[in-house]
Amino acid sequence: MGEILLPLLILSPLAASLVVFVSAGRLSACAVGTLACTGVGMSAVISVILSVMLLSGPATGTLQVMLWPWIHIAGFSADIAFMLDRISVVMILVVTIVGLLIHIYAVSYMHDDPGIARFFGSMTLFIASMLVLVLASDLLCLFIGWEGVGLCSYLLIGFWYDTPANTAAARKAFYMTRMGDAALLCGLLLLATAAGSLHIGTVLAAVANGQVALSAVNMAALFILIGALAKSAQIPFQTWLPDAMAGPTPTSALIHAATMVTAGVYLIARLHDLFVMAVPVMALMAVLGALTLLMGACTALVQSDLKRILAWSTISQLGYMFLALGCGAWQAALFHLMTHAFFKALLFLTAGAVIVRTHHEQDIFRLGGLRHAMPGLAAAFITGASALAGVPLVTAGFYSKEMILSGVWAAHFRLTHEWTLSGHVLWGIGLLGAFLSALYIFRCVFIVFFGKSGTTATGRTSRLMTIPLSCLCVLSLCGGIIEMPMTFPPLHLFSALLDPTLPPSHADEPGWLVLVGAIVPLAGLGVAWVLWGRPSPIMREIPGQAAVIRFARTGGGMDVVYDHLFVQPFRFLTWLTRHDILDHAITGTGRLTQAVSTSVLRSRTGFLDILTLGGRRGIRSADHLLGQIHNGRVRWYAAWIVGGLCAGLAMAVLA
Amino acid sequence: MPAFPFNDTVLLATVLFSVGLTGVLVRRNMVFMLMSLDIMLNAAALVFVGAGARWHDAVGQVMFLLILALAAVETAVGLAIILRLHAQGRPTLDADTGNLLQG
Amino acid sequence: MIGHDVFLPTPLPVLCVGITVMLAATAWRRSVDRSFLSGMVTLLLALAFVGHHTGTAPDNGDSLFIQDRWTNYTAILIMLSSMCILLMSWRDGTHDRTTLVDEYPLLCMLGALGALTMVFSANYMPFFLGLEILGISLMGLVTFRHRPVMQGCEAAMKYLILSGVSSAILLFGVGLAYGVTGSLRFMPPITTGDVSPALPVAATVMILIGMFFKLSVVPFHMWLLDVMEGAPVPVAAFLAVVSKIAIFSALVRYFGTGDQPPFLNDILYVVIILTIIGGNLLALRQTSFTRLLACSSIAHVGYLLIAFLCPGRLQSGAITVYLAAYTASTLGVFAIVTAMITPERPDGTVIAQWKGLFFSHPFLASAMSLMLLSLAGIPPGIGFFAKFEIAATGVEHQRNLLLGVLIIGSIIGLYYYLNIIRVMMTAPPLPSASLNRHVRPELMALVIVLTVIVVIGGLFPARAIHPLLPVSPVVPAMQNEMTMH
Amino acid sequence: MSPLPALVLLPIMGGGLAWLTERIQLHTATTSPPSRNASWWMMLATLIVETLLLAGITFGHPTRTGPWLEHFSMPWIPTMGIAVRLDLDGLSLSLIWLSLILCFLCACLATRQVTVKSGAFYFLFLMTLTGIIGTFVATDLFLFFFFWELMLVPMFVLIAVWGHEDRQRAALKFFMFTQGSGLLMLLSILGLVITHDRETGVLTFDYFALAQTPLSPTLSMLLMLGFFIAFAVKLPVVPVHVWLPDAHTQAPTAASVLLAGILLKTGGYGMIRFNVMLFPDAAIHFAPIAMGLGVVGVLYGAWLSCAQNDIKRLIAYSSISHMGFVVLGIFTGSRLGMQGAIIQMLAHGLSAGALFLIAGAIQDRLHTRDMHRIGGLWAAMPRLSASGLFFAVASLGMPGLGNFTGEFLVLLATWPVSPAIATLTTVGLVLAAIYALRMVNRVFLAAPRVDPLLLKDLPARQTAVFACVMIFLVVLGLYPQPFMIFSGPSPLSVTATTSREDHAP
Repeated sequence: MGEILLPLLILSPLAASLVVFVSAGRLSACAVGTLACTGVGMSAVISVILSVMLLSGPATGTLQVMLWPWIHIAGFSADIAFMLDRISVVMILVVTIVGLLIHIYAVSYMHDDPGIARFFGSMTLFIASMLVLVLASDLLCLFIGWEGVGLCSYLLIGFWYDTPANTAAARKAFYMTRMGDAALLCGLLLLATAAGSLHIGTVLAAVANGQVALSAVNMAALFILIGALAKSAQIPFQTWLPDAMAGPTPTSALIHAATMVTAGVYLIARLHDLFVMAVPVMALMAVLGALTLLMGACTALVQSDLKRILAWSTISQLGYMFLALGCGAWQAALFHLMTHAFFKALLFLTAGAVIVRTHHEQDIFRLGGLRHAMPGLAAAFITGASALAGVPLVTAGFYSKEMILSGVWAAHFRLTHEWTLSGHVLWGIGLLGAFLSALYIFRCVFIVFFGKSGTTATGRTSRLMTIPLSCLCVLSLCGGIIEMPMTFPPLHLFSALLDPTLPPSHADEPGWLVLVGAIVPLAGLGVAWVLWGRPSPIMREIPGQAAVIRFARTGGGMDVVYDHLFVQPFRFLTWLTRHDILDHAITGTGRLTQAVSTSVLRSRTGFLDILTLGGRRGIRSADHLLGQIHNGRVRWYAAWIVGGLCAGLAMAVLA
Repeated sequence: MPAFPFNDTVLLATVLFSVGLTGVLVRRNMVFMLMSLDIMLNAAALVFVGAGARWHDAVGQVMFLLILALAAVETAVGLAIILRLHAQGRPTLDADTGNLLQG
Repeated sequence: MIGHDVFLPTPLPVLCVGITVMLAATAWRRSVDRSFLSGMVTLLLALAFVGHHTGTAPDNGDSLFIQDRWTNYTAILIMLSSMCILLMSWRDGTHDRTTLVDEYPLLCMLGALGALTMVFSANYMPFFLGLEILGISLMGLVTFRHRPVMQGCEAAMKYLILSGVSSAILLFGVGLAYGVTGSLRFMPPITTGDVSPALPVAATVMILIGMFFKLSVVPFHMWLLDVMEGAPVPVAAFLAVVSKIAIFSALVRYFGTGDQPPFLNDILYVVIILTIIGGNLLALRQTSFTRLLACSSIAHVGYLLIAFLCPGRLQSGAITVYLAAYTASTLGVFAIVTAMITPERPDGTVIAQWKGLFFSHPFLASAMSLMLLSLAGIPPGIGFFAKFEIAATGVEHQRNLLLGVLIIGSIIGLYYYLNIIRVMMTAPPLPSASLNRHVRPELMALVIVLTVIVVIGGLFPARAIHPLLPVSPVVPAMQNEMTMH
Repeated sequence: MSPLPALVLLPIMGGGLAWLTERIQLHTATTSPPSRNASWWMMLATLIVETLLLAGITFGHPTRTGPWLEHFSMPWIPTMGIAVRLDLDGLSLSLIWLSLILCFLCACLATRQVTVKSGAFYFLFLMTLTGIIGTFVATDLFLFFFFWELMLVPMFVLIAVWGHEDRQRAALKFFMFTQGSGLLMLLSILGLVITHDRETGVLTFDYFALAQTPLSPTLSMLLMLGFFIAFAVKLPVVPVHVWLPDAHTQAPTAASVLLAGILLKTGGYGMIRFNVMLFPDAAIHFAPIAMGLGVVGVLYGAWLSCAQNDIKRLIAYSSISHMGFVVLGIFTGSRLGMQGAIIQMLAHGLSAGALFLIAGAIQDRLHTRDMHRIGGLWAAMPRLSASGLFFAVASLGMPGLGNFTGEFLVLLATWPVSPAIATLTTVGLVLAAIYALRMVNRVFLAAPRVDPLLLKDLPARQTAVFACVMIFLVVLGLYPQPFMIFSGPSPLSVTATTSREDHAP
């Protein structure tokens, strides 16, 4: 049963995608939407059935399906094979359910776009690729999904291709992730060479029993980390994600918030046995995660574009996940991945609905006071914002963030014998990030929904959009209750789910940690209220002229740095070499031959011309003399003959 | 026994040959060039005569006659061509001017 | 001494009789067609008698003539090419019928006679006679150009003077050889006691240079371009094919096919390199078709000399195949050039005028491309196999320098051959309606036959060439002498 | 009776018939314009018969004896030891299949645009095919060289007569480069033959006999270099690639497809069959340089491809980049790399061929190849654009499509040899993304620049043809195993054929 359902899970959205693509232009928008939703819906149903099947089985049970051998050759083998275990269960549930909700939302959101078939084709193809990514039991097979989601992301960011900026953003996203992919590919090559296969179980076993040298493990982990960082838009690859907001909002919600960008997190969690061996890489990961979360939060604080705030917030939240992964808190990372998918999708979709109803106005300072015009959306947004900020007890975000922070607190890196890195510092950063999260998201809430009204809102949010929103609201609020902090009542459903596959990170933690973690978001909320929320806010806009602010607004200036460091030189160099240098060199040799032949030709009619070629005035008299002596053609020829005769005689006699 | 040693004959012939060659190379008048050619041919013929004398062989003289015939034919044909050129309106006997074929 | 029972290969008397008859006929009543016809018939007859001879060859090898497979092969080539050239010039493309030209076939026949004499000669005397018969009849032929008379006369004059110089050099050399050895046997002189050892060497070199001149090897090549350009197109073909085959045949006969003495090797090395590079470079900038073909024929002689320089198992095959390939392809090219000369385009030899030929005369253009590719050594023409054989002989002897030159020359050659094809494929500036599509039938037949030969020879070189392969051009006189002593 | 001679000769004969058909029609019926299709049908019929023949060979071997599927031998020039020796193995067979598929593509999509002297066009087209097939099956070195040169001539004419604006220069360049390097190969062949003759006293051009020639290391290296240069020019490897962009750009669509799709593969085929097989030791010594050249090719081709504005030129440079992988794979010295190179050749033949067809279709409609002037076509021609997108994505190495399989195998084989080279090569993959998406965002997914009314999308039939190619690519990407087994035995062929020598005449 599972053997049939598992391929069907992937096939269902894939088939929907193919049908939608092929029948482009012939089906109505409604039919296209229905088809896509059916495809994703089927896979959602199947994934629920499969989860139930798996969870009702033994704790370490997995579902393995080998479809067909892909590459079997001496020294290497790879298969098209899938595996469902407890990590993938979490992922497929998130992908299909959130995906389904977003698809339903998009039917209404995109109903009058002429390219709707392309949109839904790409979206369902994305779901299929994402499922391949999370289900693959072979790293090479995973790579298909890995690149597939990148391609779909490219297609969807550049969906409105009439504007060159959109396609530029799409290409930027693809190029930057592609760099990561190249690194990932190198990692795969390294592992494949060492282990002879890319089957995850084989690879991990080979790493575990010391078949792979430690340096190779470190190297491989580093390569894979780079791939994951690029996919998840972490430092130093973070710049593509804000630009990627050029795509339709459902795309941003699905791909650039809920699922694709978390692929890196999933990959590292999947390969945690490998990373455990590579301590420096883990430390690097944690530090980069911490830096990213801080930087993302700071940048989000000064943005004025609604979607960009959310994008930077995504980067920041992904930073949390990487921080957790780096500290070995695998379960916490996955837990946060799940809750983040819920509340960030909710935020994006709500923002999308708001934007649609305010005539595509994305600047938060031109919006304002919208809670009167659209109370439902306001409530949904505030729900999402609370979850993001981690308002204690009532939101999912609180529980997952709490789990991460407790994991980080306990972490301890032994880099060398002398150098160690304590998790407490990182914990501090995480806490600061939590404060900033609450600050920036409620800044957004207060500016957009409170205060005096800016733009006029028209229309109504359709039923198709509100249903997914309410579902997501519920999930954002209640999704966290399944896993309580240690000091709370013992409700640990999520850990129980993952314990067999991911090592738990239980540690003794002081009780005040939870308290601090609960107070900090509230403090952030309070400060936001003071600054922007009160009827007469302290500041409407953070003074925009200060260099620091400008710097922060551009995301730490990384875009500019990259532009000057890589893009411009690349453009210049390609412009320089747009004509093939080698071509010129070789054609030039040909020209030279022709020139030589010309001069040879001239030599036949007399040295005179050659000497003229020299163009020296002093030789003129000699020319004249030569011309007087050798002017005749026949005689000149005869002279050659005589010369040849003399040369021949000389050669022969002297020989 | 021969009146002229073969080497001396060859020397003389070489000198004659060189004179003819120089004539061909130096003179511009086509008639003079033909005459120089004849000198060269005769130098060759002289070698044959000397060699015939060395080996007491009549073949040398036969060759001499043949060469003489050749020289006559060449001169005849050459003069005919010069006449034809004249008839076509080329006034000069200069071999260097008015070349149409070159390059 | 020359025996009383004269050994004489039959084609020679047949040709002589034919020429006498033609002369008599000319005296009786002048008719161009009859003259051409009798020329063809004579050549056919001579061809039929090619393996025969009168009298018996003297045992000591002291005969005027010699006949073996090599002579027969080259004689056949010469006679077939002479027939082709007669056919080409049967009717002047310009339809200029003002002057009767029945001397033309007569001179052609005389030229063929001279060439054959050279081929069959085993003695300096017939060799010299053949050389001069060929040369003097060529002077007459060269002046046969009607439209620009001046060029023809100028070419003939140049040829006269220069060939006179070279003849004198050659004769001087022969005289020295005779003086050294006391024999007119057609072979390099061998040093005898009382004269300086430089004399035979000098004699050999002078004879060699006389031959080089006729072969138009660089640096003795200059006359060829001017003379070929000044001559009528069929005569240019005669110069490029018949005269060269004859002299090459004599060269091989004279020096034999064994290893050459070192000084000769050096000279040949230098000359081959100069010839291949020089000939090909000269061809690059030519705008006239006949001049270009002259340059290409210079280069081809260079390739042939490589095979001459590399004795061995592959040598005779290489030489025979190359001669056949060169003859067929060059004649084909000249036949097509002749066919392109029409009353509207009397001077059809300017390459630029060939634009759009591929569209107006697709068959002729295709055949032309095939011939040129064959000359360049590209399948499916016979030239491909020929060049392959030449390279094989070179590799067998590890003449690396020559091989390098061969390759460079071939690449340069490819450029100018392809350039012609390129020009033919360029779309014509005017609609092709103005072009005369009619081509004389006998030329068409000739082109077709030659095309078939080139293709069949290229596809089945073994079938076409194999019966002739064991030709071994050796000097029997030398062998006989050795056995005598 | 072996079907191999028929396989080789059929195209050229069919081509001759097609030409004749056109000539006869020209002379008899000038009134009915649609009748010019008769010669096209003749060509199609030829291709179909050829395909049937090939299918017969492919599937008609219930009992496979040894790695060579077919053998044919007939004396040709016995005195030189030259014979018409034709042998067919999996490698040849798969490449011939590729050729036929691409020929069908051209026949269906590209040749109908040829209006001037179409009969001659078909003849030359099929003559090229004969040369190519002959190259793939000849196991007599002389015969191989014969076919090698033979395929250049018709291609030269195709480019020079039916090409685009600067066609004649491009054609000349193409011919000069390939022919000139071919002469070096000729010398190598002769050197090998003569050495064999000296050692054993047998003058023969038989591939299998020559493979046994004992060679000193220096000589072996020299001879191998001669072969390598010829194949490197054809493939092309970077310093000698300069003919390719011009030729590909200026050639008519069908010839571009043939050039990129198959002609380049003869270079790769030659490297496998002659360089690596005949001179295994020299190849190992030479491998570092060759691999370096391969990497340079990958990077240089991709780099220049990023700078092109001419769409056909862009594809041409991308071909150089892809062929760099082939060199890399062949000279890794492992079976894995060889397999990767073969898969890469097949996949590149399909994807680049299809891209050239699309570029040709665009040029037929817009009369320009400049990407700045084409503008977005998606709105007006969704089918063509979608196909273009697919093949562009395939050529950037999307996993799951054929090109990735080849590239991955090559990289996998390279990694143990030199991780640095492999890492450098992956940079080529990033560059591939840049040029491919640059093209997509200029030509397909961009704001339209031309009046959409002028543009006609691909007809459904042609789209179906493209769809077939896409399916091929997907199959090659996701299930390459049968192809790898299929074309597998060839790399071991030399050792396997020593036993075969006995019953071969």
